[in-house]
This record gives sequence, structure tokens and C-alpha cells, in this order.
Amino acid sequence: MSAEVVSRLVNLLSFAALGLTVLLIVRIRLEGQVRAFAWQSLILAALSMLIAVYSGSLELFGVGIALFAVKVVLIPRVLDRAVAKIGLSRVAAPYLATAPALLICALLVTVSFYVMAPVAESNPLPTADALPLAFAGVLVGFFIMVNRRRAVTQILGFLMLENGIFQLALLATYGVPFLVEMGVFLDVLVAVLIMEVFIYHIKDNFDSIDVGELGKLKE
Amino acid sequence: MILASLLLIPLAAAGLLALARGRKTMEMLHALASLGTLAAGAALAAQTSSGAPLAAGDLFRADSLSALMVVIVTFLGALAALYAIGYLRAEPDAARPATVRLFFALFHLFIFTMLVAVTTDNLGVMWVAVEGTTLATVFLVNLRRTRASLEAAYKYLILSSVGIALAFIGTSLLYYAGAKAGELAVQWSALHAAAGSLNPEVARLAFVFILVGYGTKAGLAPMHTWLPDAHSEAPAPISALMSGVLLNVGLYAMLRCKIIVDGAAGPEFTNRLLVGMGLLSLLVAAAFLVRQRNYKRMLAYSSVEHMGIVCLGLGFGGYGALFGALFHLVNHALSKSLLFILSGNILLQYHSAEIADVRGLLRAAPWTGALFLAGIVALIGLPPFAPFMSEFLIFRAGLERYPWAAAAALALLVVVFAGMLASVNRMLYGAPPAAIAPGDRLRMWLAPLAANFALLLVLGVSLPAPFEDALRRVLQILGA
Amino acid sequence: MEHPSTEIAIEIAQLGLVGLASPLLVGLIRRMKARFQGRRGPSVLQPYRDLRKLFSKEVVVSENSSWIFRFTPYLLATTMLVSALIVPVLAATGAFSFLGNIIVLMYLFLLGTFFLALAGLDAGSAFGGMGSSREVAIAALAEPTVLIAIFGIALRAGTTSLDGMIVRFGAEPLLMLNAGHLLAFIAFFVVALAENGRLPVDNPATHLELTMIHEAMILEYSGRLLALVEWAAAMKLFLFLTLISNLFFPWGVALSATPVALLTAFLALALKLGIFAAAIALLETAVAKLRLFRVPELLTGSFTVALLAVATSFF
Amino acid sequence: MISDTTIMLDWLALSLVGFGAGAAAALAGARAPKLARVGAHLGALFGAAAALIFAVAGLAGGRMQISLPELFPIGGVALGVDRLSAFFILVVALAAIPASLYAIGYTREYAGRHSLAGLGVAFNVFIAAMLLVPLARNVLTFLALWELMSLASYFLVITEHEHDETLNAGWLYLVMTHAGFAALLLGFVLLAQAAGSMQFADWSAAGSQLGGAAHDLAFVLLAVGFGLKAGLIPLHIWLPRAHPVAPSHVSALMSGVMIKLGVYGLVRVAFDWLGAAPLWRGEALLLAGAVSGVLGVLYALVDADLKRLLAHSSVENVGIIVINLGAAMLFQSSGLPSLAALALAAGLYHTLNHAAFKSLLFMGAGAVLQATGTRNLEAMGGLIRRMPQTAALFLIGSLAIAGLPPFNGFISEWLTFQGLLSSFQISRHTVNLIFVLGIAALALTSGLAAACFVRAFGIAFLALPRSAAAAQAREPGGILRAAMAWQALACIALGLAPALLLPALEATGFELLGAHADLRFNAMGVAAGGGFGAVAPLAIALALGVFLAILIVALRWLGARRGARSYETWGCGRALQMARFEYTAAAFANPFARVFAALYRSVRNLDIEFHPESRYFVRAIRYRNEGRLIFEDALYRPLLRAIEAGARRARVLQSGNVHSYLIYILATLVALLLLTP
Repeated sequence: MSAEVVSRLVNLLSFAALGLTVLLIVRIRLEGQVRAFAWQSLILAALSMLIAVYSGSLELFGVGIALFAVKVVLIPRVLDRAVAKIGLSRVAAPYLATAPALLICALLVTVSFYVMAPVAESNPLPTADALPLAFAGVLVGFFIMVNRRRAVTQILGFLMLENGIFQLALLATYGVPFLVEMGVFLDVLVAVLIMEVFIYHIKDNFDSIDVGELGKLKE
Repeated sequence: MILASLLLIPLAAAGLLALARGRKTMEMLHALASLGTLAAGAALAAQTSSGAPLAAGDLFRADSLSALMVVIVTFLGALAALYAIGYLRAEPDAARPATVRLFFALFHLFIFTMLVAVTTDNLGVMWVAVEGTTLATVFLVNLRRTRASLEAAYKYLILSSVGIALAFIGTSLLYYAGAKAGELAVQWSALHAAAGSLNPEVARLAFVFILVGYGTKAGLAPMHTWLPDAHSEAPAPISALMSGVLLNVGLYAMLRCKIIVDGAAGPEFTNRLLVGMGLLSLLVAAAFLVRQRNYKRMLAYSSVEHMGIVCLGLGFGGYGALFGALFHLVNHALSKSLLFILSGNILLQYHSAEIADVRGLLRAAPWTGALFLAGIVALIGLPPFAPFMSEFLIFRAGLERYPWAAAAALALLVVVFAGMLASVNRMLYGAPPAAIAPGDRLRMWLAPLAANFALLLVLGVSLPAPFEDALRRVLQILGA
Repeated sequence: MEHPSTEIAIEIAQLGLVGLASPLLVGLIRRMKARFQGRRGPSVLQPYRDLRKLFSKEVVVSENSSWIFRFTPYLLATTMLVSALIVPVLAATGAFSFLGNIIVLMYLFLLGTFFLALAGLDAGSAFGGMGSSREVAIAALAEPTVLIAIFGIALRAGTTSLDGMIVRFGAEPLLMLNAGHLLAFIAFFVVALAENGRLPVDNPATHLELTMIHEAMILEYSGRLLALVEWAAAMKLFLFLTLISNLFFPWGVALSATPVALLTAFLALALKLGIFAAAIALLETAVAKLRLFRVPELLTGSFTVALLAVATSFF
Repeated sequence: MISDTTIMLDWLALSLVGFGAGAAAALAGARAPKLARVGAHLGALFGAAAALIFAVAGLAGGRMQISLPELFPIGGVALGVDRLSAFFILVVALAAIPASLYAIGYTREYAGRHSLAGLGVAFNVFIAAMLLVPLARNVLTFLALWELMSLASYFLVITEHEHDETLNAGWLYLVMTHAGFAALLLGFVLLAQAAGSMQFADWSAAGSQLGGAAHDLAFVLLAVGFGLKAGLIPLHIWLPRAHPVAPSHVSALMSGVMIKLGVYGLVRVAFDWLGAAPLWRGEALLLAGAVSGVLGVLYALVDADLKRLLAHSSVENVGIIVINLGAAMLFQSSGLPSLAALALAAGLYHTLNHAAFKSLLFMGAGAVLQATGTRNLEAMGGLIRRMPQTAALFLIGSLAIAGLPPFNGFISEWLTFQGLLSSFQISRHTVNLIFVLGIAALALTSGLAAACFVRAFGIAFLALPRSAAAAQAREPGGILRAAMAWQALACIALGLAPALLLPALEATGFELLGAHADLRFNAMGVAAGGGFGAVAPLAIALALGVFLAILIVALRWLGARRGARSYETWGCGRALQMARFEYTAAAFANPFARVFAALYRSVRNLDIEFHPESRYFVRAIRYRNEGRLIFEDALYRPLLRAIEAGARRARVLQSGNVHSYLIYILATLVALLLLTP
């Protein structure tokens, strides 16, 4: 494969990943949101495979597989289980309506291009052009955490953000060393498991998983 | 060998404790492990006192800066561990054996993650470990399983995870900058060696992520919002470690990256950011320390303030300020852990964290009261305690380099001083409420705190040569 | 310089003059005032008769009072006698001028006022307290005027020594030909009226409780003690007027201890005091007593005059 | 000799040993109140006595240096002594000796109620720090000791912490002090930067090298820092709150001595560290002193709390001292160094005098407080019969503080006037006018001070007791009286024999200004400025004594009727003489309250309760006339309000909503990213 082709493919996949993040803003039902995340993770797994093939890195292969196992299989299952267990209130309630939220997304994407452009330009790798897209995924994921009341969506936003970061590292340097990558996956997995527990606790204690109601501790 | 035992003792202890049965066994194991870790930490400090770093493979490397942090972690860890035994016996919310087991196991896991963070040479592993500290402590924060502790823990988890995630971007960017320089590694030592050839633009960008990311962990405003909740809801020994040690670990991670970024882009950029962050932290802390109603939150906000001061010192730069900043880091750790542990005692006695409910502490519990008073006096920067000296060093240098920032910070310190003094006066003096049974709680378990007190006092009036040399070696790493 | 014993003799003579002639000055003022008001008035010697009578009457002391009450009249008279050593009455060759300058003099007066005010409070009567309060208020408010006026004189004379001032002004009368000097005189004169309890600040003749100041303060005194207080008051008036006469009109003051000079000085002093007595009598006939809370206005006015006196000296 | 270096070191060490032993005894006596009480204060007494000898040696020209580089970072501890330092140690020691003695007796009634151990430790640390502050020779040593002194005194102030008033006062005190500390730190660093050294010794040479604006700024900062400790208006607001609530022996030290260390700092700043000064600085100091003098005494005049009255009067006296410092600066800037030395000597003399009489008065007030249980003048009265010795000693203090001859306050005020009146030698109209204002202010101050202490002594000690407690008052123990007698003797000795001290002050001035003061003195008295003025206090005292004797003898000899009959006070025909008919403290102050109404900004509050049957019968009349302090209203309250409002508004940040917290992080990140070049 030529660098040109790889570059195109990477861009395409990155667009798709970002699109799925943005989809989280539009999607109302929690199950659909979990699906979006799984799809995005699948795209990233494909992306790492692609780059693994291009760069001939065996480690990156491993990373792709691990990613698939953790983020496409394990975590969506955990989240599905949580959604099912909560039962009620599947409808996620945002602070901002969809239109202004999308507007802010557009703004964040612009910021991301502004910020990452110099990095992308200075980078000789064929994957670098997609860096701003990856970072945009980070920012939009972050924004979803801000905008959504439901704990599950907040977690999804966090996972999307995490995905964006993974993607960013992947595109910039073909990923960080294998050991670190594995550590990160472990952390993410544990974090999600802990968050799941917390969702149940919150549900038990507050009869709702609207984290906006966690407002007793304030000045 | 030393490194291995340092890391393995707490890890093994965590594993064993998770399986252990019987309260006595657990307590014994817990105490032994803590003291063992402390011994290993001391040995490591002794090993590195020559100035040469101690390495174990590519992954672990302990230089003087690491040694300083290891000593803080293990020393205060042991202190908190001992007190925790007594505290858990007295705390009614933690009576179930499962809770006790969870506490002890996670305690050592927490220590382990912190030790990994400060002894690894790999910036990625450091990141993983720092994230690990969050995961290890989040259940500890929620140990009491109240609504409030749940809320605090959730916020802590979410905010810290997000913050830390951002730090990962910074780490990858550094890695990227390093990779471009031809050194494809996340080894801090390698990056440090190649710092001069890194792309300054990328390095600067990386530092912004690092600052916001690890800054969240270090409790810098405005990323500090989880801190007062988590530190006030956690059980006292954990609050002590979180405020006294964990914040420093966050700062440590940032400092490691700063060294590299400074090598690439010059210190001007990072210094200005740190001064700005420090000032903002002071401002926010000052605002919340005026008429604060909850003493544990007061201590938490004071941590934000002191992290701000350390940041100012790091940002002011130059030998004096950096020396002062490291010195202050130690001092804050000593005084804040002392105070948080005592806050546990106060809570046990008064059954309330509200300042308004606590009166006449000096009469109700003379030892607790006297130590609390000493800790507060130290914390607000009065002689003869060490923070006076470190703050003096920081501000002396600051007034020369960033006079307006330093002057503003001084003014804010006066506000903080006024606010904390007013709160503490109410607690310490006057007559205790009639419903409070007099007498110190857990008196014997407070004995180790004498070490904190003595150190604060000794460092306040003199600068023992070994300590000064240790800081000096650290300063060499910082390039001052 | 003369022989010290001569100077000491002069001092004793001055002391005697102050002690003995001061009631006469009071009598003179009363008599003249009566005449101006169209009355016959008592004899000028009446104050002496009053004093003699008082000295022989029984002293009644409030059972609430302390030793302060009894001690004060003695101290008061003593401070006036010591002041008489400092003030150049006849001659500016004072053997005792080393005791102090004009500031010392003012503070000696203040010492007397301090004790008298304490004595006023001592008996526990409401009138005494009222008198004390008002007396010290007036004394305090007069103080800046006195010092500024002194400054006005001192900066021209180059000294604060009373003898020195008189010698200098006597030698260079042109120094006095100055608006500042005149203004200082006015200020000083007003203060003298206030300090000595004369109209328009205080009416020495009234015995209406609520308007009294000095008289209210000494209301509890009787017999011997009252006599001492009255005598001291007379001496204070005498000393104040002498001071003003000799400072602002130094003509006639003896600069050497010759008999002729002293005789001249005596006659000159008598003349000057006579004029002042007439002036006070005339003033007290012409003006009414100010309300107490108008008094500060008077003193502020005199302060302003003093300030002007100084300011004109600089420009 | 005594001023030999090693011997001086020995005295200093001995002194510190005394304080150490005192503190140790206090700690050891945690369970034995008597040991804590007697041991701690005996230790302090011993330490102060040794320090007194040290100070005398220093004034005699003794020198010593201590450098302990291993102690503090950068530069270590550096101590040294010159005459100015020695003089202030003398001031501290002279007041600390009787205060320690007094404390042995005074703290007796604290046993069981308060921690005598804490009190004893803080007391020893407090005095030791005050003694060491003037010895500090580098910035860090100075600042550490300075803060230690403040902290120790804070603990002493809040001894009686069961009252909220005490805690609030302590808070205000320490916070203000800390603000002053911040100003000092800023000023010091500015100077250190210009001089390139943290050693004070390097400053006198380099101070003038500092550029114009920085030089001015350093002066302002240091003047504010030291002025705050000295209690200069408008930086004084802590003083009338903190001093009254402290135990009386501590009040005596704080008012008598501690605030003088602010004066010490001002002297150093003005004449040692900063070098040549532009005129405005002297003018500013002089005016600040004048304002402090007049307002201080005006507030004292209307206050009904005896100890607060004394505290306000301390503001006044610091004003008088600072008038002298300002005058000295102006003289120096105008090329009249010998007059500058005269004014400085006057200021230093008043410093010592005030230490003597103010500590005497506070100790007297303490004795009254323990005897009657109140600080309120309106509840005292008639104490002269119940406690005659205390009354006599308090009277001596009152006479001295009112500046009346032949006591010590008079001498220093006289010297001050000599200096101020000599200002006509300056030929610069603005400066002349400033001096005129100074003279007028000082004159008004001294007049009002006399009125103030007529009221204080008269209402508290004379006439009938105004409360049952006052009627039952008892003379304090012998130790307390001995301590007060010591200070009374000091007031008399310093008044009668200024020549005891003036040579030392002269030498101190010479060391700082390089010029001899225009002063001549002998056993009888002092002469200033050649023939400009003279006073002979001893002779005046003799004359007063002789005339008094002559008068008494002469009256007998002339046949004046002797003896006296006791009878009730004339009550305008009323049958009953009661304390309620007496003139009250409030009434006494009324003329002043009316004349200076604009300054007091009093809130008058008349509340009449009528009989329900008829308005012609009055049941009760309550009259409240609270003076509010201008500066609190105009300066501090708005500041405090602004800070609190800001803090309240900032509370919104911590809303409890995790989403807003996330926004902060996101916004910070985005902002920093956009700002990064």
C-alpha cells in the first residue's frame, strides 16, 4: 500500500469515528448510544490493523486485537448489562437541545483544527492529516460528558474521549508502546467496571441516574 | 532489589489482604506491610543519596526526585496506615469485615500505584499508574457508603479520569515529539537527554495537556472541583494520604514533563503557565476559605492553596524558588497529613464536620487540639514551623522575577490566613458543647504524629545537611 | 551679671509681689467692673478681707472625698509660686530662669488644673464633676493656641526662654512691629481669659450651678482650703497678665538689678496691669457669657488667629 | 568590662536561658499550676534582668555578632547589636521585669480556668522574641522573629478565650499583623534586591542606590508594615481591641513595648536602611503622627472601658513618637542634623517613657479589674479608699502620661516641643506649615491627654463606688504592688533625671545620623539648642516640695484655722447622697463628644420608657452614645465586605454539578490551547 492510499483510508475511517461521536449527541436511546460506541471502537480497531499492515508492526496488531476485545466486546456488554439493569429512563436528557449542541460541536472541531494543524503539518507520517479529526473526537466526547445528564451517557462520552485519545496517539506515532497501551486498556476497563458499580449505587441511592442530581456537596 | 521490594511489598500486601480473614490478622499484615514499605523507601533514599539514579530495567528508574517522592509516600503512608488501624476500629460506618478488608487491600494498592508512578522511567506507565491511583482510591472515598460519599466518589472518578485522559494526550505528544527527534521511546531519561532537539511547538502543546491533565490530579484550580468533595468524604487516613501525598504525585508527574518541555522550549512558557495556574488556585482557594463551614473542606481547599503555592514556586524558577517549592511540597505533605488525621479524631468526637458544631477542642481533647493548632499554625505559614521558611524562599524569589504575581499571591495569602484563622479559632477555643464526652480519642494512635510535628519544627528552625543535600540533588535534575 | 545673691533677692521680691499683689489685681478688676456697671462696688482690698476670713473659718470636707481633695489647694498654690519664679515679673535677670522656659510654665499651670479637676470629682457631687469636665475641656482646647502663639513669638525671638524673649524684644523693638506679633497677642489674651475663668468663657461672679465652670469645680471647698484656691486663682491671673504685659510690651522690664531699673519696672508693671485690669473689666461689662458649646468657637477663633500670626511670620 | 564582646554574648545567652527555663517550667507545670505560674514568670524575670544588663552594655558601646548559618536557609541566623538595638532592648527589659513580676501574682486567678502552661510558654517566647527582634541582622531572622513575636502575643491575647470578644479581637490582631508582615516582606525584598544582599549591614550603603519609584515604594511598604505594628492611624484598629482583652500584664507589654518595635523598624527605615529621603516622607510621617496623636486621645477620652482607653492612648503616644521621627527626617533632609538628632532623642525618650507609664497604668488597670471584676469605668469609683496604694501608683502613671511636670512624660514632650519649635530654622514654607500643624496637634494632644486621665483616674478612683463590686474592692497582693511601684519609680526617675538616659540617646542619634544632638544636660536638667530652652525637672520638683512645706508651715504660723469637719457632700438640698448622682464617665466626656462630634460620628440613641399610667412618670431612660471609629467604617468594613461578597459570589463555582465542573476543565483546556503560541 502506498502512503497516499493509507492516508486516504485513515482520513475516511477517522471521519467515520468522529461521525459516530457526534451521533451520540443526536441519539436519544441509551442502547443506540452503546451501539455507536461499539461501532466506533470497531473502526478504531480496523484503523490500527490498517496501520499495523502499513507499518508492519506486530505490536500494533496486538493492540488492535486487544482493542477489539476490550472496547468492541467487553465494554459494550458491560454497558448493555447496566442499561438493562437500570431499566427505567432510557431516554437521555441533554442540557442543550440538539441544534445548539451540534453548533458547539462544530466550534470544537474548528478549535481542534486550529490547535492540531501545526502538529499535523510538522508530521511526516501519512496518518498525520487525520490528527485534528482525532482530537475533535476528544473534544466532542468531552462535550458529551458535559451535556448529558445520565450517568451512562457520561460514561459513553468518556469512552469516546478515550477513543479519540487512542486514535490521536495512533495517528501521531503509530501508537505508544505495547506495554503502555495494554496498561491503558486495563485502566479503561477497570474504570468502566467501577463506573458500572457506581451507576448501580447511584440508582439505589437516588432513584435516578441523572448525575445532575448529585448536587448535595457544594458550597 | 530495593526497587523491587519497594513495589512488591505493597502489591503483595494488597493481594494478601484481599484474601485475608480475621481482623487481627489483617491489622497485623497491614501494619507490617506499611512498615516494610517504609523501610524499603528509606533504603531507596539511602541508595540514591549518592546522586546516581537507581535503575531496574527500562521500566523503573529512581533518581533523587523519585527518592524524595518515595520517602513522602512511604513515610506518610506508614503514618496513615498506623492511624487507620485505630480509626477503623472506632469508625461505626466501617464496622463490617468486608469493608475493613476492602479498606486495607485498597490502601496498599493505592500506595503501590503511587510508588509505581514515582519510580517508573516510562511516562506511559507513569500515566497508567496515576490513573491507577484514582481507581484504587475511588472506593476508599466511598467507604462509608453514604449519599454524600457516593456523590463525592463519582465526581472524583469522572473528573479525575477525564483530566488524566487529557494528560495522556500530552504524554503521546511528548512521545511524538521525541519520536521525531529520532528516539522512539517514552523513557523519561531518553526524552530528557534528547530534550534539546524536540520540536518546541509540539512540546508546548503537550505541556498544556499535561498541565490540565495532571493539574486535575494535583488539585489546581479550576480543575480542583472534585477535591473538596473527595477529601472531605474520604475516611481521615485516606484524606491524609490524598491531600498530603496523592496531590504531590500529580504534581510530580507534571514536573517530570515540565523538565522535558523546558529542555525543548525553554522554561519561560511553562513557568508563566504555572504562575498563572498557581495564582488562580490561590484565588479560588482564598474565596472558599473565607467563612468555610466544614473543617474537612477547609483543609481540602487549603490543599488547593498550597498546591498553588508550590506551583508558583516552580513557576517563579531559579534556585531559590525551586528549592522553596520542593521544600514547601514536603512541608505541606507533613502538615496536611497531620491535620487530616486529626480531623478524623475530631469527627469521631464531635460527630460532625461542621465548624459550627465544634467548639472548645483544646479543652475537650487537649492533645488533638494542641496538635491541630500546631498544624494550622504551620499551615498558615507562621514560624517556628517549616512552611514559613519555604514560603519565604518562594516569595523572595518570586518578588524578584514576577513581582506583581508574587505581590498578588501574598495578598491572597493574607485573605487565606484570615479565613482559616477565623474558622479554627471557633473550633479550638471556647467551651465544648455539653454533649461532647471529653478526652482525646485514639490517643495512642496519635503518637506517630509527633514525628510530623517534630519534623515541621526542626525544618522550621534549621535545614539539616542531609535534607538540604537531598533537595539540592533534586534541583540538579530540575536544572537549577 | 550681678551677684547671684542680688538676683535671688530680686526673685524673692518678685515672688512676694505676685503672692501679695495678686488679690489686689482681682479687687481692682471687680471694683472697676462695678464702676463700669454703675455700682459702687466693694473696696479693692475686699479680696484680702475675704481671704483672711476664709483662713479663720472652719473647713468642712465631704466625707466622700479623699486626700486628693485636701492636697489640691496646697499644690495649686505651690505651682503658682513656682511659676512666679519662672515668669519675669520685674526683671529679666531671673536667677531661677534655668527652671524652665515658657513651655514649662504652661505645663505647671496644667498640673494645677489637673489636680483641681480631680478635686472637683472627688466629693462625688454632680456639680463638681460638671465643673471639672468643662474646665479640662477648655484647658485642652486652649492648649494649641498657646503653643502656636508661643511658636509665633519664639521664631522671632529665637528662643523659648522667657528672659531671653524679653531681652531680645527689648533690644530690638522693631521685631514686634509685625502683624504676627499683634495676632499672637490677641490669641494669647483670649487664652488668658479662658484659662482664668473670665468672661466670656466663664463668669467668675456667678453662682448659678448650671452655668458655672470654675466655681462649680470648687463648690465643695470651704475655709482655709477655699482661701488657698482663691489665692492661687488670683496668682494665676496675675502671672498670666504679667506674662502678656512683659512679653508683648517689654518696656520697663528691668534688664539689670539696679534699684532705679527695678523701680521703673515696678511702676511700668503697675501701669500695664492697671490697663489690663481696666480692659478686662470693660470687656466683662460689655459682653455676656457664651453658651458652653460656643466656647470652642471662641477658642478655635483664637487658634486661627495664632495660626495666622505664625503664617505671616514665614511669608 | 561589661561591654566586652564575650561577656555580652554571655548575658544574651543567660537571658535566653532564663526564658528557656521559664518555658520549661511552664510545661513541666502542666499538672502543677503553682510551678507553672511562679516558675514561668520567674524565668522570664530572670531573662529580662539579664537582657537589661545586656542592653546597658550595648548602650555603653558594647558590640557582639552571632552568626548561625546552619539554622535558617539562605544566610542563616544573624544577630548583632548597635546602640539603637540596645536601646530598644532596654525598653523591652525595663517593662518586662515588672510585668513578669506582676504576672506571678496576676495569673493566680487563672489557675484552673486557663492553661497556665500555655500562658507561661507564650509569655516567655513573646518576651524573648521581642528582645531578639532588634538584634536581627538579616531579613529572614528579622521576619521569623517578628512573626514569632506576633504569634506568641496572639496566644496571650486570646488567653480568656471563653469570650467571643476576645477571640474576635485576637483574630483581627493576628490578621492585621500578618498583613503588615506581608508589606514588610515586600519592602524587604525590594531593598534586598537593590542592595544585592539580605544582610541589613549592606543596606545603609546601598539603600540610596535604589531607583526613585522603587525607593518610594519600599519606604511606603515598610512604613505601613511597621506603622501597623506601632498602631499608627489608620492602621491601628486592632490595637484598641486586642490590648484590652489580653491579661493585664500582657496588655502592659503589648502596649508598652511591643508596639515600640514598630517604632524601632520606622527608625531603622528612616535613618539607617533607606539613606537620604525626599521631604515628603518626613512630612507624611509627621502628619501621620499628628493624626494618630489627636485621634488616639480623642477616642481614649470617650471610652468607658478602662483598658481600651489605655489602648487608645497608646495610639496617641505612638503618634507623639512618630511626630518626632517625622520631624527628625525633615530636619535631616533640610541639612540640620543636630536638630534631627534632638528630635530623634526626644522620640526615643518618649518611647521609653511610654513603656514605663503605660505598663504601669495597664498593671493598675489589671489590679482594678481583678478587684472589681470590670473594666467599665461607670462601675468603678471610690477605689482610692479601698485600694489607696494602687490609686497612688495609678495617679503617678496618669500624671506622667498627661505630660505633667516633674514626671517623665513631661520631659519627652518638652523635648519634642523644643525640636518642633526649632523648626523655624528651616526656610521652606511648606515644611514650616507642616511643623505648625505638628505643634498644634501635639499641644491639643497633650491637653486632651490631661483631660482624659483626669477622667480615667477621677471616675475610677474618686468619689463614691458606682457598683457593689467596686465597694468591695481590695488592694492587690504585694507582688502586684511591687511591680507597679517599680514602674512608678521609673516614671519618677526618668522624669527627674533625664541626664541618666540622654547621653545614651545622644550617642544613639550620633551613630545613626552622624551628628550630635543640640543638647546639654547636667544633673539638674536639660538645655536644648543653645539658649533656645531649658528645663530643670529636679529643681522644679525641689521647688515644689520646698514651697509646699513653706506653705504648710506658714499657714500654721500665720494662724490659719486647722483641722476639718467631715460632712456629707452638698447635694443641692437632696437628702441622700448616692453614687447615682455622681458625674458619670460619659457625662464627663460629653463636652468633647460634642465639640468633636464630626470625628466620633456617634450614634446617639435615647430610649425612654414611660410609666403605663402617665407619660409624666418615666420608668427608665436608656441612653446610648456609641462612638464609631471612622477608619473602620470608611476603610476596613468596605474592604471586608468586598472580600466576603467576592467569596460569596465565588461560591457559585462549586455548584455541586459535575457538568459544570467538566465545563471548567474543558474551557481551561480550550483557552490554554488557543493561547499557546
